[in-house]
Amino acid sequence: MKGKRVLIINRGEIAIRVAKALNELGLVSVGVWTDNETEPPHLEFCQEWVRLEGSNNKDTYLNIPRIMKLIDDYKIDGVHPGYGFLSENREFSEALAKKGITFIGPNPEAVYKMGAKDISKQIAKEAGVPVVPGSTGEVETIEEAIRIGNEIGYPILLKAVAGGGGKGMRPCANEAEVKANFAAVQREALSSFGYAALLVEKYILNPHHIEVQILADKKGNVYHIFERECSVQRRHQKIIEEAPSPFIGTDEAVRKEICETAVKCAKAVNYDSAGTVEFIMGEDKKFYFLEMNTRIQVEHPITEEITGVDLVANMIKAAFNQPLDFKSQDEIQIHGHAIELRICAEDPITMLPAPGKIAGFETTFPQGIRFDHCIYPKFTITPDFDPMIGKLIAKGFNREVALRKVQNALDGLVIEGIKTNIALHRVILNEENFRKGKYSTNYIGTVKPQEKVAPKEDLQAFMVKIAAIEQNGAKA
Amino acid sequence: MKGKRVLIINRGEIAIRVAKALNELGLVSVGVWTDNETEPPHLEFCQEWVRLEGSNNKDTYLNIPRIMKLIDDYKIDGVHPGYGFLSENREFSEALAKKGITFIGPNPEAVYKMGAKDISKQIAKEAGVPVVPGSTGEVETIEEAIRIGNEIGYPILLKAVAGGGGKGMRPCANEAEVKANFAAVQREALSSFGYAALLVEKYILNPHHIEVQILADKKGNVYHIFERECSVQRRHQKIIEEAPSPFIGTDEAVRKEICETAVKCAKAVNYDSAGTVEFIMGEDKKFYFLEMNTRIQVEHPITEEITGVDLVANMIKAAFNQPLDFKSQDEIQIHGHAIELRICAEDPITMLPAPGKIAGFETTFPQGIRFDHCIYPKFTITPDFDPMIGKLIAKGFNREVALRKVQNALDGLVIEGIKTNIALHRVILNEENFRKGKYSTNYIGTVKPQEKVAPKEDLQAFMVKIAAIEQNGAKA
Amino acid sequence: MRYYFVNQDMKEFSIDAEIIPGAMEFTHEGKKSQIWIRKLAGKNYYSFDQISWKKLPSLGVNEVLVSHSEVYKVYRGFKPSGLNKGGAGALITQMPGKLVKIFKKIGDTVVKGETVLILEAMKMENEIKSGADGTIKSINVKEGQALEAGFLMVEIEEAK
Amino acid sequence: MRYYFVNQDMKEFSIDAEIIPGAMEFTHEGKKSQIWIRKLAGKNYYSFDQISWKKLPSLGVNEVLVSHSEVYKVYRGFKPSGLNKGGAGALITQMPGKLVKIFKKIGDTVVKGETVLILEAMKMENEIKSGADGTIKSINVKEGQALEAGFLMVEIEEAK
Repeated sequence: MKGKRVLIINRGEIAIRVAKALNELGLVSVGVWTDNETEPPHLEFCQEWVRLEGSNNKDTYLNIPRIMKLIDDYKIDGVHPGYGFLSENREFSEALAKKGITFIGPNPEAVYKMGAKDISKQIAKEAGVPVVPGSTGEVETIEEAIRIGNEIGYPILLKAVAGGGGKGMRPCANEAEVKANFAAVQREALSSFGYAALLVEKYILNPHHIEVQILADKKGNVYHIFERECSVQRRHQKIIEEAPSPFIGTDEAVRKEICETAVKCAKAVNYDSAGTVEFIMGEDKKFYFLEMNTRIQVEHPITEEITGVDLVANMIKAAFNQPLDFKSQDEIQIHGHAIELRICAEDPITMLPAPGKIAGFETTFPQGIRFDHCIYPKFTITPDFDPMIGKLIAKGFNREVALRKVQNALDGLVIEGIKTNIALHRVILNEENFRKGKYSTNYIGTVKPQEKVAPKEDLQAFMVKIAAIEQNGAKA
Repeated sequence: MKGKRVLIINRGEIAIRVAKALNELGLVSVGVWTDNETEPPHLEFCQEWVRLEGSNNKDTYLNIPRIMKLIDDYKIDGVHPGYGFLSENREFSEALAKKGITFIGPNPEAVYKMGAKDISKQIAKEAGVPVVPGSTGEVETIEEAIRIGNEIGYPILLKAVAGGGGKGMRPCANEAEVKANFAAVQREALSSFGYAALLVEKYILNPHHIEVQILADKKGNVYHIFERECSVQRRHQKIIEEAPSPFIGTDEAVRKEICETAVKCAKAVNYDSAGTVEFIMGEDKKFYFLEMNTRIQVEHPITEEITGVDLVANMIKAAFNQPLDFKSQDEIQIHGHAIELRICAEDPITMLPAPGKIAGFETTFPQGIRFDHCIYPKFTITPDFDPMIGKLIAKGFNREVALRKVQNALDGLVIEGIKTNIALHRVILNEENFRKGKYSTNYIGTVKPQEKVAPKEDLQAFMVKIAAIEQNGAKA
Repeated sequence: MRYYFVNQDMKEFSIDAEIIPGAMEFTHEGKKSQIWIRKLAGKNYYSFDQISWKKLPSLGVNEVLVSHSEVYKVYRGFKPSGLNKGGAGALITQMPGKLVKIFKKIGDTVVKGETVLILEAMKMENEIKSGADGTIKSINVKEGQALEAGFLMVEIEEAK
Repeated sequence: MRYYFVNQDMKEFSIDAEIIPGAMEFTHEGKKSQIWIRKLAGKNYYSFDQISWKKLPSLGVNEVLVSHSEVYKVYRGFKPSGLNKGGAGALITQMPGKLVKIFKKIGDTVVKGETVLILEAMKMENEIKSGADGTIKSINVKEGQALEAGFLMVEIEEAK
């Protein structure tokens, strides 16, 4: 494995994380720069810098032919896709396989099977993994809806086949409500999507998004690296993650069950890399398979922090058919608690993206903080990429300590020149329900921490700036 | 505890470490600057900066009256001494106690008892803790030496009472050698120290310096936080530490025994803070009490890394009579492996101090590295203080991973303008015996890694500098 | 000396200040206050009492800072035009983006809240609505054009 | 252009170099080589092939760098006197310290290896010994004096 040349087809903090692991393992990390980002900060950690021509993602990070050419030109042995972009693209991983280039990720078959929602659900079912119960096909009549309701138990959700984004769906607590709502939802479906057909599925109250980290090698060994709680979301995107899950808490039986279920899913597709199985869990702690992400995930660090397993390094070892750092499931244990805050260039109240140029960046952190980021003074966040610019991660002896540390770290994280969600995180970390670990995916929508964000003191900041500028006798 | 004002009577990396913990716990960290260090880097982490008048340590960090005045002037509630300076000074801790100021360290009684070598040995003995066997007083005759030799078993060491620094001591493997050497050592003692009296004690071949971390509160709870191996030393000063000890390895019986023995020592003096019990361990894994350090130690981070216990934060909690992060010994477990390299401003070959001004400082570290330091570009290391300027700490899933990470980190640590022992560390990390974890306190003296330090490529460095200076069109 | 300041939300401040040794003395609504500046390890720190110090991330001001006609630094590419055209009839980009669609042409009438154009930013389409009833006076952009923040895209003549 | 360079151990180098766009071209013992410089996120990086890049900690040179009579930067407080007085008869401080004791006065004879004075540095006493047989020619220090590195403390007239 040593000396192999690996191309990182990604940018930002994940490109940095991958380059660190490659360097540490004695491989050659090759990073790319594009014409709309000629000095990307991730190159700081790459041993070699090559140009990926083009100035938008279609021509660069998503352009398979161009990437294949780079692979030829620079004698590349392997590719790490990071997350997003081509990380879960079957065509790409097959193209690499054909060339005999190592794809640092799962085999193309697994990418394909878990990529298609319907297929993955089917595989999960066959593997005996619970999926959200409901109608197998379209439901034409009220009677049928009621029949299914009685079968799977209330409450149920009436949902437009073509639905999405909250439109064309309505929960029903009993037969009467089904009778009352059925026609209305059909009309809504027709008007919103031009198609009236409905589905019926179990309605899960205050659901939790809980996922299990998987690490597998090419010899058929599949391990779980325990779970993550990712229920604090806005626009169906995570903004805070914790491990272990405070909702599962000390219920080791449920923890064991969900982790072993995840291993079942991975084995069903002969999984052979790092990946994540996502579940939805109800208040009754019953959980159902949602999907499997066949890539390294944004929130992988909290798992690394509580288990001590270097997921990225082991993912690389697996790809090159090297033994993992451990030989049995029992070697992996939870030790302490970790929390991750996603730092995004967005308005803390509207939570809408707010790109711009960073004017100032300073960190004053306590012990036990890890900050995976790609921020530096004068770095410009363009609208071309995801607004996430950093991940603030705290590890503590227990949840209370981790909370204390991440809160103090947040006070010591100063990013000037752009709007960020730091102020929103500050509110959440002080909010009673979150502190108690009592929150579901409805948290942002119902508790509405964004409404308690304090306006920043413009005038004082303004005075401090003037004082500094004048005392430095410079226009900065 | 929150809001208490704590004065840090120290500087450098430990002042930073303490300030971080104070801030995190909601206390007010008050740092000092002196007239021979008006802009010390540790103030970056202190909320308040106060002047400690004077330009040498006697007038500043060691001047109790002056410190007591600061405590009055700035309404200080507590003091953290760090290590060195007044950290183990009974007079100081008593002065604070008299004023009702919280000393963040053990009670004065414990400081005193463990401070005096003869008393501490006596206390250990009485507590049933093994000390190095030998003559209780001076040994006048060969016959007496032989009698003791037969009693405690050979090899023994003949040693001048006034001895030290290797002079006036000689090991004897049997009676014959005692007969042959006794007179000679007496002569040597007389000529070197003007006093011929000898002592006899057990001679321990290839000894290991192994110490156990203690954490205790004011309610009588004493916990051990496992051991550290500190056998890589030069001039009787540690330069590399690991936890857990590779020499004890998987011998859990010995680990349990030495850790519980340390707890015994601590309980014997009603210990109520963070501290360390040092032992010498022979090839037979028999160990003997050396001394107890009643302070936080330089190498505390490796213990924090493998156990997840924040020693400094808990030390502060204990001092203010707050509950520790844990309630029982079983909650504390070893998880992974950690290594610390002390980065010193010294010649890598002669290992002699080499102060100066730092011209450049850059770090490019892998994941899992912690660097406790007080370095910044243009920082001047003066001869007034210890040459240690940083501690490079790696945590890994196992020793192999920790070694891999610390080695990669060392390549990414660049300090220009002064000589450092980085090159020496590089040799040691590649040296076979160290890699195998097979080394005793004789390591530096016998393996002599310093002789394999490669000379740095002056000419190339010189060319790179010229290129950079000219390309930046500046004289830097 | 008087300083003027316009923040991200186009809110304007002004304050009087004088340089004193090691600090700046401000006068705001009759009250005087000092802010002290000290350098440590190459970074700037500020203090209100010379005992508590806080790190200052940068000297850069991300908004527009003007001191008696002298513009200090503009980080967010505000066009000066953006400064005095904050009215209901001025459609100004609040973030960099790409113009996707224009629904109106010069002379068209618009009612308050009516969508005039669509701006794509951070992979999302934002409908830019008119802040007033009136008629389109000027259109300074065309479809597909990339725009920085603070750019005056459309001006609307408000109906009296 | 020719550059001269004296390192910490008083070893001297010289090399010829020309500035070319984005790089510097060096000629050493007849061989030509280029070193490329590129800026990224405010830091300098150097490369020999424009593909592999390494971070450059600083532009500061900690030793003495001279380009055709122009001294660039001296970090370690070398006194120019220190440069050409590296002989066995010149006792030069190799690190900053405080002079504790002088055992000789001008005119005294010394033998090679004999301790001439004691310098305290980093809490340790260092015996500074004569590098040659001879007589004390000059003493430029007095007891208790603080000295920086590269200071010529004592000169010894070597015996022929």
